Amino acid sequence: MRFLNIIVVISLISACQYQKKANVRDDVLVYCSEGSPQTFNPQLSTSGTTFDASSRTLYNRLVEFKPGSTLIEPALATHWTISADGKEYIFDLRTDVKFHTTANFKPTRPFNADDVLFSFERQWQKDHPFHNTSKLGYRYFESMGMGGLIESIEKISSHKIKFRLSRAESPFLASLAMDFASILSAEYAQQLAQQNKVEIIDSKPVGTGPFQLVRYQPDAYIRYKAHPDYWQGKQRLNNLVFAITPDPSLRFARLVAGECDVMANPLPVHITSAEQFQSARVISEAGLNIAYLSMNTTKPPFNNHLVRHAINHAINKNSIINAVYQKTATEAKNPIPPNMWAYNKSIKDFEFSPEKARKLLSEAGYANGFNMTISTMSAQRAYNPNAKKMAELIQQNLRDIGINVDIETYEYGAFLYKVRKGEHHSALLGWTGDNGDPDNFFTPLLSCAGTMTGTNSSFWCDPQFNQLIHQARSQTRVKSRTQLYQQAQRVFKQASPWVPIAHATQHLIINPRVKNFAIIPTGGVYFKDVYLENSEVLNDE
Amino acid sequence: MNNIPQFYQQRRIPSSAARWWKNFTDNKLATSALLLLSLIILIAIFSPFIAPYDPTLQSADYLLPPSWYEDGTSAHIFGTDALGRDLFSRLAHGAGLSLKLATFVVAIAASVGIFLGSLTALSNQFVDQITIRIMDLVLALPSLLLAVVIVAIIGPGLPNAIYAVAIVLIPHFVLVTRSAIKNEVNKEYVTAMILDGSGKIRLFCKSIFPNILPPLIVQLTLAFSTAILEIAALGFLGLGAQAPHPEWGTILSESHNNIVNAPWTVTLPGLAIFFTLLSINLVGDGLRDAMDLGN
Amino acid sequence: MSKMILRQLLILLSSLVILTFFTFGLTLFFPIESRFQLLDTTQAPDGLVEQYVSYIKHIITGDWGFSQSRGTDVLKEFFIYFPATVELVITALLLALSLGIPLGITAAQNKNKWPDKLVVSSTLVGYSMPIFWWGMLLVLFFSLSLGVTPVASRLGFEYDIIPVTGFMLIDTLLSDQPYAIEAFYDALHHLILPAIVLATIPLAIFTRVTRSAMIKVLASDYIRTAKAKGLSHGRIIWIHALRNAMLPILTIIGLQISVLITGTLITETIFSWPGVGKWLLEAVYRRDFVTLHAGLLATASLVIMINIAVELMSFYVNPKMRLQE
Amino acid sequence: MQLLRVENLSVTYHSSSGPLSIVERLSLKMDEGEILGVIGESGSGKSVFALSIMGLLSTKMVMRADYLNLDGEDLMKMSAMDRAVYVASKAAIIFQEPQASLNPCFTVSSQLDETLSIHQGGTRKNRRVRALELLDSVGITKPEILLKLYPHQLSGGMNQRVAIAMALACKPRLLIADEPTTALDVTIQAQILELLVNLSQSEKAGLMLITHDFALLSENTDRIGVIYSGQLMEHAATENILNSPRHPYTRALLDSVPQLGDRHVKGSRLFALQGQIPAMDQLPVGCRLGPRCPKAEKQCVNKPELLSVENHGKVRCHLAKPSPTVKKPLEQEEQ
Repeated sequence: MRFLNIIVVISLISACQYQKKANVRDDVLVYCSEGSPQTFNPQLSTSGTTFDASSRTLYNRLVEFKPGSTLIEPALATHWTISADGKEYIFDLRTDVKFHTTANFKPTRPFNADDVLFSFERQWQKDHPFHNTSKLGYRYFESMGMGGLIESIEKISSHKIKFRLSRAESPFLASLAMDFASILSAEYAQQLAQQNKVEIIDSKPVGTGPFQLVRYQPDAYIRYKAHPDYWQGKQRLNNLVFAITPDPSLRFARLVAGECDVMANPLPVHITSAEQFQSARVISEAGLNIAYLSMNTTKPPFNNHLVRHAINHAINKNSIINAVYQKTATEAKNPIPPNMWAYNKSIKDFEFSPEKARKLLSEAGYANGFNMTISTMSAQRAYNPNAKKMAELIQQNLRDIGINVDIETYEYGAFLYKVRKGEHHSALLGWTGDNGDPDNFFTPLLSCAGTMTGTNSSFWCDPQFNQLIHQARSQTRVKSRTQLYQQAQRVFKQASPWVPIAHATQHLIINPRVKNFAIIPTGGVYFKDVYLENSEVLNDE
Repeated sequence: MNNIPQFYQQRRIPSSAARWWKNFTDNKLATSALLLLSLIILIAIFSPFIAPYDPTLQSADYLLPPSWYEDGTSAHIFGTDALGRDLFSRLAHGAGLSLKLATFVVAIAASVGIFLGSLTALSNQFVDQITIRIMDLVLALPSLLLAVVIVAIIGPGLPNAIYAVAIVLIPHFVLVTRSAIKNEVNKEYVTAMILDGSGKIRLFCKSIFPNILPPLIVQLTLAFSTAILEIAALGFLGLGAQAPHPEWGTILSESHNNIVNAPWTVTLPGLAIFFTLLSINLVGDGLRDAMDLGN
Repeated sequence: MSKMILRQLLILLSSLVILTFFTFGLTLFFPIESRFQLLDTTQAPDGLVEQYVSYIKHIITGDWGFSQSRGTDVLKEFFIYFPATVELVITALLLALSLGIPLGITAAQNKNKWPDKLVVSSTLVGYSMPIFWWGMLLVLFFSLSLGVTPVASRLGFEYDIIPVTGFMLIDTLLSDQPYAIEAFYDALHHLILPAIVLATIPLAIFTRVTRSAMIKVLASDYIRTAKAKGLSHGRIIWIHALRNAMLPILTIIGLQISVLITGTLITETIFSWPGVGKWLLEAVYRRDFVTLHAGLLATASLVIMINIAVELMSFYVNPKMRLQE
Repeated sequence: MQLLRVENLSVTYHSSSGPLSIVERLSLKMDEGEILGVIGESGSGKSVFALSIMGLLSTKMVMRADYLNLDGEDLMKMSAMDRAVYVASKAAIIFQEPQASLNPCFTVSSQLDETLSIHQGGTRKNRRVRALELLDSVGITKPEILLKLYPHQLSGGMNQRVAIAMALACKPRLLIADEPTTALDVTIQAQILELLVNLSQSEKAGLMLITHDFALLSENTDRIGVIYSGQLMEHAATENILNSPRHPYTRALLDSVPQLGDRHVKGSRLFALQGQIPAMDQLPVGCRLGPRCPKAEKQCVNKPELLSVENHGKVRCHLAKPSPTVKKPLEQEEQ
């Protein structure tokens, strides 16, 4: 009893204290993010969490995606010219861009071609002094094949730079808008090299972006403030904090309690219950993604396309969309989402029919079923809010046609590692497009090259399909590319190395005081131009 | 000497087991805890018959509230979880699973621990000291951390979690057995038996073992509740039983996501764990008092 | 006295050596890449003995390897997370002691009467509490329903406090921000629920141990002597009895340290508390064995050191033990 | 002048199976400077009686009395608080285990000083002088050294001396010694006893000497009370008790004392009472000694009263009247 009294007293005291701080809180936007970034250098990572915390807040690129679309617009480059053979890109750079002034660095000059040169050479040249400062490696740059694609980078003048490619490649410009192409300060690197402190270049970042880093406590928070000399003008929002909260229910609880203003990756159940709370507002946007069950075609019985068809027939996508996505997704039949221009509407999906599935199985010689394993990840992704739950539903569907399913759950990193090495039997995977080009789905996920790097998790290498997507990549006209991709989707359906399951709608839950916030179809969270309305939703505590 | 008339009452001395039982049943709290525990054990044993549904059977009625809520139905007394599985069936099967696992864990830990403990107590000073140092060290390691590390190495999953928890529990048994035996060995009746020429094994089985039984019984109940708690904790952290096993900790961690909109999916499994642990601890406490140990 | 300190140091040293045997044994089960970080070369030396020597060299020189997922020095990382855990553990320990000792004393004084029965049954309730569930209940009730406590973390994110010591309560006071005091209260406020959750089991145990120790002490002749001398009740309980009951309490504090650290794994997860427990669990999920190894070795050594410290303290508290040596 | 008068003092123990009477309607008197011996087997309730006078009973025991007068004030009329203070200033008690009756966590100096500061106050320096005096008076030769030591560093006899010194610190009118020598070596026993007797005479304080051993009482006490199973069985002047015990229990106790030297009869056997003192929840009907009494008769199933016997004192036995002459020793009857 005494115990309770003390709690109540302390709570009351602090509750009074709580009211006072509203004015401090008015100037801070808190984003409950899903994890700690690996680093503050987007060149070193492939994770969206890292990009949210680095490239999207701290840095700019030569060109960037227009917010809310996959169109390219000028950023640090004012304009560019492409040579007739498609191999030479010349960029004119802005002259009025200032880097962040931090405790470690005071810039003496504005952004120029040296910074561009530094940012790319660091990733590209293995003997660059900064190439080996981090143990993480330049995975995105390498997996995009940029090393082989770029032939030379040449500084023409202080604000003019030329990229020369080894071949014509239409998605190159879109690649430069991607996170790994963020521009770092060459002057900062030089200073650090003089002070023998090169190792802090990736943990104490200096960029040109709308926000600059104030403080980072791993697994706790990242604190940013508006870049006072931002080239597009200082942000209205003065303080931005990423509250690192890996547990989705905790994120939701914090949003409901008013501790967060924006919540990353809400669960479907949160979206349905958000309306009860006045501090929560759901915003949605069709996502550029797919969730699928990938069958490892190098392992029996998935080397038999009849078995793969049978499994396609056996899985009830509708019930998955109801239970896992709580109706916030659409059924998938192709490997790319319907909001992409190359989508083939005419393809007919396998209907849900356990009888047909059983028939196909006995045709394939598995009348008595077989044992299989589904690998899943414990982490929640934008395309799949609960892979474990999805696996359990599939387990039940397949039990009906006599297939016995074991589920193995791994942490995200361990899961990817296993899948890349092809150790899985089947796996629940997904993909979010990062540049809006169909090639961004087909090449990594289904090409023969993808079987080498492991991003093609079915290890399905079909010469005809591979030829089609290769042709589509070197074309520049959208119409002929569309035809090639639609043809490829038919080949894909015939072979069915996957069970395409769903295209998730992207959701975020925000506090109504957050204004001008939009979801980007390519994923990720951008706080540029977002601001807080100082009407007090919080005061009713 | 018997010339005194026996019209006075004589004091009867009951057997020690009968005395423990009487002491135990005198303690009303412990007795009711024993009843509750028996009920839980019965539910656990008969869960396949009691549970109205298959614990992994999914239905379209997900997150149905319990029957005493306004929109609950009597078809699912405790409601359903996020996959539409009947919560009561899952908890009942979970009782079976938890108790079975805990029994298994305690059986491993106790047999290894008692064996090692006896060996240590009866061996020479050097071996004894070394064992004690090692056991003290293992005890100093935070138990869950140790279990987590073991699970991390051999991989998550139910069997591995069980081994981890069993390993963590062994030192307690070693120490209790050892100190109880050491205590007994120094007593004079044992010296007397040795002087009488009893063999080591006979001495151990006939006279020492029965006397170290009380502390061991208490340690068993303690270990049992620890085992249930640690298995549930590992399940909660996603390192123990994996879905769709109806293990209590796993159920809790799955329902954690629904804490805001379906609080019963959190409160009910928690209550199940809590009452099981409480009844075991009460019974253990009652036993300790009845056998006059500890305090 | 010095002989005894020497003896304890010897025990400490031997315990640490056994610990390294143990952790070295564990590394044998690690994946090769993680393991080689703790050995001299990328090729394992031939025999186990050579490997152990190389391992020990790494441990002593503080080269505990780099996190596989973040590329940072794990020992440095440990000390980033460490203060948060210490702050939480100390608060919980103080909470448990400051409530447990008076409750235990009250119970002992009223042995077998209703206050005693109430206290004893409450300790059983506390002892049986699955803290992962208890934490969720508290959050559900105090944070979400009543809105009187924060949901998680160490400080409201609106406050920008420079981490000097890593202890939030100290750092907020050291801060020169205009809202420093406000932030201090906020930090206290954030400590309440996690500390309660973490303190629950130790509180139950401290109460029980205090109670039984006090019952024993209160029945002793020297307490009767003290009463016969006409000492005041407070002086008898708090000076004469408690001083003697302190020894078992101290011993149990030593043992509870490891219980508290176990508790931090769960508490820090529930409350998103950026401490060692959460760091380690995340390392498990990431299968980051180097981090895991560092965490286990560092925490275990600390627990051992604390136990030795408690041992030394109990020598101080109990003159009998002090002089027997 | 009367120092202590106890009328019908009873102590009840509230066990889980109901109340038990531990001391039953016990009445006693002591004069100033008188030395009273209280004798009984272990478990007879003699210590509980002593504790009840001091107000030191455990919370489960309840004491009632018609009258409990200590140095002119009736304790039963005082509040618990006042009583504790008053008793502490008038009476002191010494326990059986000298080691256990001193707090092991504090030095002799701090424990003595604490007592002195309550009863006398004064400066620290004065108290120290007084402490040295006290230690000197109990026969400690180097009190300065002893002050710095902890109880466990002292021998049993030394500890008991310290305990006595501490008891004397309040200048008590009544000193109760509850088996003060039982735990000590035989040679020390005599010293301590002598010390107690001398001190009681020099300080003019009453001394209640509680023991189970007649040998200790015979030479030192003025009067003796015999307690069995919570009841006073016989209460009379020492010489009367020793020469003509009226109660079979008293006689049994006397006969169980070995006789040495001249008084020893060769080949004689010591007498021992059969059985054990009855448990408090299994008291026999009638006389409590009944089942063990060598002389039990049918009438012993009725409760005997404590009655005065002329020229002797008080006796609780059906067989005590009329006053018998000294009989031949019991052991011969046995054979």
